[in-house]
Amino acid sequence: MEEKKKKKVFIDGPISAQFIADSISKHSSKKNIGAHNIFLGQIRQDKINDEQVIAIEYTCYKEMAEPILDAIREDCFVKYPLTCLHIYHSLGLVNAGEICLFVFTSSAHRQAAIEACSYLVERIKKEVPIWGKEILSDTSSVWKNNQ
Amino acid sequence: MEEKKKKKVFIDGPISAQFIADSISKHSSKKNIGAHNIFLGQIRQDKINDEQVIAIEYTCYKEMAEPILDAIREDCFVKYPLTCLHIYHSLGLVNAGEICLFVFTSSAHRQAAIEACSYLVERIKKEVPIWGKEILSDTSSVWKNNQ
Amino acid sequence: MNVSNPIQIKLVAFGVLQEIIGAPSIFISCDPNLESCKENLIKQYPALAKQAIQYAINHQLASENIALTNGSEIALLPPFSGG
Amino acid sequence: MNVSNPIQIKLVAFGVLQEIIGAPSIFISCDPNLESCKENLIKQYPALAKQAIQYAINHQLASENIALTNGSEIALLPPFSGG
Repeated sequence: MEEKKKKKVFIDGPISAQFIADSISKHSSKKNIGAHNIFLGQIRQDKINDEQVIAIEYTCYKEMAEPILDAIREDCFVKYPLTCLHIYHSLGLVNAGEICLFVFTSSAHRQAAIEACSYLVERIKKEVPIWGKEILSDTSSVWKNNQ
Repeated sequence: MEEKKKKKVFIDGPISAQFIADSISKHSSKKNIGAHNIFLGQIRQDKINDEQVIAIEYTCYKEMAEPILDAIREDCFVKYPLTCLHIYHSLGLVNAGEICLFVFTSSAHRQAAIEACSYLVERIKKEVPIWGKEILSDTSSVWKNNQ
Repeated sequence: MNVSNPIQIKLVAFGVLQEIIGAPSIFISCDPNLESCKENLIKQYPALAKQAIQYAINHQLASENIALTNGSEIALLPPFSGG
Repeated sequence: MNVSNPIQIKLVAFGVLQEIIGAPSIFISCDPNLESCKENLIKQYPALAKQAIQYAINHQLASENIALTNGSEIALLPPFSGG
């Protein structure tokens, strides 16, 4: 139940591999877990108008995003038998090659963790008011468009 | 193409969070990656005959497992547009709460990484000659049975 | 008689819509319902007409015309692009 | 005339089957085909009869009777339980 409480999601800048490792380590004491699934979003160095994306700058409407994230989390616990779930999203600048999204689900058996993780990723991308501005190598910028 | 070559899979003992972090970090230079998916198997402290599972001891038929893993990897690259994939499995003793399986897929867009990762997990569990002996708290043991 | 007294609302805007409005938030006067407010905004910022916009009232998506009260927070949200 | 000269093969066994055989690998003599070899094994280790076993010849799963040659490696594989 404690897992369902409001939790910190937004992280200033990129999500480090060390942060992910620490998050994994914390679960070694939960001995009813048999499977973890992790999704990581990494900034791609796409080409736009012949210029390379060198970073994405993320902003969000926090007052609206947080209750939506809480609702997504609640729905996910109802839908899947999870031990715990964690969602982290960057705000501010994240360079190409760095991690901007970290979704982490754990369950006794693999199916729940695997399905819950992509369920969360889809809902986060679709429903959470976050915007990415792609910063190009010529310092111009383009608002990102999720397909 | 280099990714498709024979790679080290088997790791003595548990897979550490630090090993996973290092593996993630190595991908920050691959700037065509937009999504990573990671599956981790963790040893559950199940109860069997009123005794707790305190560890699993893994053995494998390496000469047969390695070509099968190569074939699974090949098939996966044919089936999904991946940037790279990595499979690590423990041999020997892994205690409850520790990680014994690490499957890591990366692609430009999320669908390929997500689908390829569970494709790999299913095939590894079903096709690779690996056996787990569950060590119980009274020092007896039970050969594990994948459902 | 659809005469109503104008109210004062807080408008917040994000992404490309913030660039069009020229500020993260402004206070505006409008009639106390969402449709009138939208019309006013488009009159004042014609570039909004070409944009895909979702509206939120007090942090809740508003998919139809709803009543606004003094001090409501209206958010102009371009398509989300998190992740 | 289905008389054939016995050959020498290497038998490897894993998991619970290794416990039944009593060793990771042994050398045995048998007729040069998988079915005869299986029959011999079950005669020698009756506990094998109750086990789910897959056979591999020279690291390849063998789902039907196949010919064996001198020095073949036959593996007795209990159900896999990796991951």
